[in-house]
Amino acid sequence: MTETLFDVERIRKDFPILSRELPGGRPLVYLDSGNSSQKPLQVVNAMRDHLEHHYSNVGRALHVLGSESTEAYEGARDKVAAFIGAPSRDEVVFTKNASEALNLVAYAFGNPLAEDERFRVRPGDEILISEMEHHSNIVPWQLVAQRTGATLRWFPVTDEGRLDLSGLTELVNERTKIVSIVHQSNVLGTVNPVAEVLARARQVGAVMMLDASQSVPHRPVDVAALGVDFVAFTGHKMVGPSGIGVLWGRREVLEAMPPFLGGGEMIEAVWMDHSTYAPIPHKFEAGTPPIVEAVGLGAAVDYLTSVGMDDIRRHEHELTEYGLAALAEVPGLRVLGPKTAEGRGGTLSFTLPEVHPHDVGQILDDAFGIAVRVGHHCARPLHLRFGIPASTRASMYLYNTTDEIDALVRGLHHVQKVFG
Amino acid sequence: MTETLFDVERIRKDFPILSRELPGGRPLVYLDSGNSSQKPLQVVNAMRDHLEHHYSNVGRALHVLGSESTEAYEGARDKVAAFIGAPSRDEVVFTKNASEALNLVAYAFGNPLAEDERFRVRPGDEILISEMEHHSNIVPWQLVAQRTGATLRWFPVTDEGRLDLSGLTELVNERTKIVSIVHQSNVLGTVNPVAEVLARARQVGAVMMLDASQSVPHRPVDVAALGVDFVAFTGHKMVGPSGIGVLWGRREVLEAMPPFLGGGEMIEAVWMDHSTYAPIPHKFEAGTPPIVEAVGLGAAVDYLTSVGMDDIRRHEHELTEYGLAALAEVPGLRVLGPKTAEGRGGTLSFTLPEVHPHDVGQILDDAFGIAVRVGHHCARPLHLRFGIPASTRASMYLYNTTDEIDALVRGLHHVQKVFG
Amino acid sequence: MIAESLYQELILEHYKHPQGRGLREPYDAEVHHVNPTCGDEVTMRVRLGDGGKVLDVSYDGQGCSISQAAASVLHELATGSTVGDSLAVVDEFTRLMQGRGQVEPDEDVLGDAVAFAGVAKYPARVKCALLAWMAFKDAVARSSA
Amino acid sequence: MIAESLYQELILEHYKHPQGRGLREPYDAEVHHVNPTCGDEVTMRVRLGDGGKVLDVSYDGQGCSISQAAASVLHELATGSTVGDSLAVVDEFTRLMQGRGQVEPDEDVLGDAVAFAGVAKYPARVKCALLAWMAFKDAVARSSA
Ligand SMILES: Cc1ncc(COP(=O)(O)O)c(C=O)c1O
Ligand SMILES: Cc1ncc(COP(=O)(O)O)c(C=O)c1O
Repeated sequence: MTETLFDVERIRKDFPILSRELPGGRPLVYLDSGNSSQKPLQVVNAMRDHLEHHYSNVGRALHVLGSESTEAYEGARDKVAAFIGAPSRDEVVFTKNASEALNLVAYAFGNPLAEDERFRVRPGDEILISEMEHHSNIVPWQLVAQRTGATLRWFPVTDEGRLDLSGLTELVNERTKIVSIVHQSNVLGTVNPVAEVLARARQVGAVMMLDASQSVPHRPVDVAALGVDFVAFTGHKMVGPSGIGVLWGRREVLEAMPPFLGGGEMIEAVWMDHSTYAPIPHKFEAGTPPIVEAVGLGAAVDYLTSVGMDDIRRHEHELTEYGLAALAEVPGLRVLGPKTAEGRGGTLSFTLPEVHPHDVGQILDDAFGIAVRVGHHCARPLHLRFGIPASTRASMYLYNTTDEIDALVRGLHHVQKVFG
Repeated sequence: MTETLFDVERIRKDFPILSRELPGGRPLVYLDSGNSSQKPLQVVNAMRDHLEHHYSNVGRALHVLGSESTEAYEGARDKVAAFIGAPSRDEVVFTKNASEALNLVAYAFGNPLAEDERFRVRPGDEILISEMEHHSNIVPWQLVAQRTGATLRWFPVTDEGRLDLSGLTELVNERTKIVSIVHQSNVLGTVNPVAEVLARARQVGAVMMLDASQSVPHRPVDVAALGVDFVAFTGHKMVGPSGIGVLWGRREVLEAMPPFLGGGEMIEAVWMDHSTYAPIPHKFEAGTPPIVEAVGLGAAVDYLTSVGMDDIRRHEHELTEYGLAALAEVPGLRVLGPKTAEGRGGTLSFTLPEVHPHDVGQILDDAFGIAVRVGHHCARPLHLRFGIPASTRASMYLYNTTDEIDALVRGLHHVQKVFG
Repeated sequence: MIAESLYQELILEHYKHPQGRGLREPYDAEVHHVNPTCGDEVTMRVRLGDGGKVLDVSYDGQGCSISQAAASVLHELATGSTVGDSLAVVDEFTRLMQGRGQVEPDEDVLGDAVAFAGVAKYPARVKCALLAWMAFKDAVARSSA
Repeated sequence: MIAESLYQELILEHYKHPQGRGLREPYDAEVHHVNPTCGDEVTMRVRLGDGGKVLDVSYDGQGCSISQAAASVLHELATGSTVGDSLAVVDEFTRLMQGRGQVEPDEDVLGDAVAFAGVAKYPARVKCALLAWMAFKDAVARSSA
């Protein structure tokens, strides 16, 4: 067992799936929260209660159920806004996932309907990302570049898995329209230095976005303190439901953007030949939103807050220290990313000599019920950078224990025996 | 009570919310299913069970939970495909709602990345919709027209609320790139004649899309028999959860389209400077999909199938006949759309002389717990066409009864007394 | 019935017999406000005199009983009052409407407008009640500018 | 342990000691197949002789034990066989792999390849097992064309 104050056993009781027995009598050791987290009963019950007693469409309905659903939906927005320190609730846009949030912003760039100079893109203009991005923060920008003739550039990654900022002043230059980088890497665990990059982006007038899919669930994130223009994250990685993500954007910047999806609820008034649009956040929420999912996300935020984001970070930090030390004992095992727990989260990706990650994952699962992720974790370019096709990733969350790390290490020894 | 075979009382027991008591001891009379439908326990329980016992991310995970979730998610696709008679399961794309499905297709047109001539749009090219569309099938096309310089045109609506096809040959012409119309109007109830429009679209080589948000929930829909290129609908109107919609498209057409949202899961391989894309349907499903919502939608489809779509249609047809006759007794009440139940669904929109719809809806709700929708129902141009700012809409589904229609009529009499 | 808390007799009276309705000359400023989500609209004219006196508030519009009655009540309260006093009433009315039913109205300030207290419990209707009042505030600002 | 149904001794043997690995000359066709989702890849050459005889199947690649062992087993089964017979084995192997664990394998046709039966229960791994076999089918088609 780990530490003193953080009662991980009590937390585990909130997550019914963690005590599930897998076929063959295996206990579940869930080390795949970087992929998607499990959900506490508080979230599941909030969703069920809403569906059974309060559900209807939001915004448009005057009746009792309509008001209850609207209050629950907009109440979830208040909760999310408070959770990330948003200066205004109107700056919180609900999307279907982090990927949609990233695409929503990407589609503003080079959009013929963009009136604000910051979103106009001409051939030769530049978009800057990094080599450690998730595909969801790469492909949208490739598509913008292909649509507009802009040039996609990227920060390299150092051998120890940090952002290589040595070329900062050249990479962020007068042609740069947007810098979009990951806050915490989903492979390396690396937490990136935002302030330094932002300062340079501000110098050249570029917009800056953070993919915070892996930071918001795991550490206190204050968007105002970060000072960037956009932050994207996703419900299912923060003990919330699937089907909902969040784009936070500074009011002024969101207001300067053209609409993205058109349809019901994002309009002010519609004529056959033109329309005017609703104020933010609704301008970016076309159609019936993920109502029950927002209710679930609101409950997730309440849950995380009640446990305490500082405590969650501390717990994961301890697990990371423990895990890095434990993995170091496995012969030949090579950890990707920082070798110490400083400036990194609880995402432990690694390779084993002579054993393909698919085989590692399969045996861990089959023999011990240990769920890890294997492959490139939607970060293929980063794997190419390290010269490997794939890796095995154990990723931790508030409900994980040092016992589970011990089980992982035992499992890896077994893998080596099988392939020895 | 209505008819003989259809056991509406048994059905109502499946929907816990229908027996809820509203504040002040009012029973709930839910006549707002056109806005969003209620959910049976079968759907709520399927979602809860998945969250409590099987949840994880899909596609990417090799472990037990990953396989279970992937099977459940892809199994839902099989169910939806079978439900709408899709020639192939790969033609079923999960979106967040019908609006996203419509926008997904709209963004293919005039997209600089579109290689197929059908999706190239030049100034002067035409996009054809109708005056009875939901905003979600208007605004996306206005945006395409504004981005590309194409001209947006529309079928007018006749006084009795039918599509006016008198100008068909001129409206659908060699410049027409796409015809996108509603299958069943969410205001008028009108079911539109697809074959006639499609035949003309085929003559000129235009693509054709149906907004089936209001037909798929209420009558058997066979996309292959319809013969169009795209069909969009939405989970929350068909006893399924919020947060999920469906785009069905003919394989060949979907394959010819450029990708829409970029990110994880929609790729085949990613390098920093370019990517290749996954085959359909995954090409259009960027990021973590609405997993639990798909499970819920699968359960919804099972539920509707077990009741029988033909029986549901028949039940609603009877309610429509009953409702049209009952409303005709309210002094001065004017029904929008067809005055008989032929070729129309159970959506009864109307105006009362001298009483604003907001007041109608408010009193129905306050005094009797009757939930109807008031306003323009996201079809403002259609209301402008009829010279009214708003209307009151009672919309019915499988769980509604003639008793509820009687309650509505009593409520309307009361409204008239208050404002008399 | 709950409805009674919203549809006070006084509101229905004003709706059925609106006071001071119709656009009149002369005026210092005219504004047109719309609630796009429900189509309610109001055109509002104000005529100011010496010492910040409100000489006339004339209006026309269409909408639900709440929005129309609110315009009528506003006309009664503001006409003959001063800019300062009438804006104080607008502020108190706004506070009441946005109070989600939690605000205790100041009857001395509000007069007849207190009949709208029940509206505050219906977030969707608050905009209806405020439409004419916001238009008035806007028109006064323009006249004085 | 369940793992044993997937990681048969024979599969591990072939993985650790692959048969016929390495690209050889001469050949009639070479193909390169990739499983982009996991990065597994194989380069496959076939050399055909008179009477549809498969003279050599040579290959190189990288990937998990399943994909590598499958290539090795394929080499053993196909080399020295005929195009007709080897394609029959490919078909039976494909049927087994896509059978979701419900298909009874025909041992007479499959020989050693029957050791992969357990893979069919793991949809995510079926592609690994099939990679080399699909490449072989492709290469044969191109040689004969
Ligand atoms: C005809 C029609 N089309 C489109 C939509 C939009 O569906 P959604 O809100 O799920 O995007 C609706 C419902 O709101 C509708 O009735
Ligand atoms: C760093 C990062 N960015 C973006 C995403 C995409 O999130 P989603 O799949 O919810 O769109 C993920 C997770 O998959 C991630 O880890």
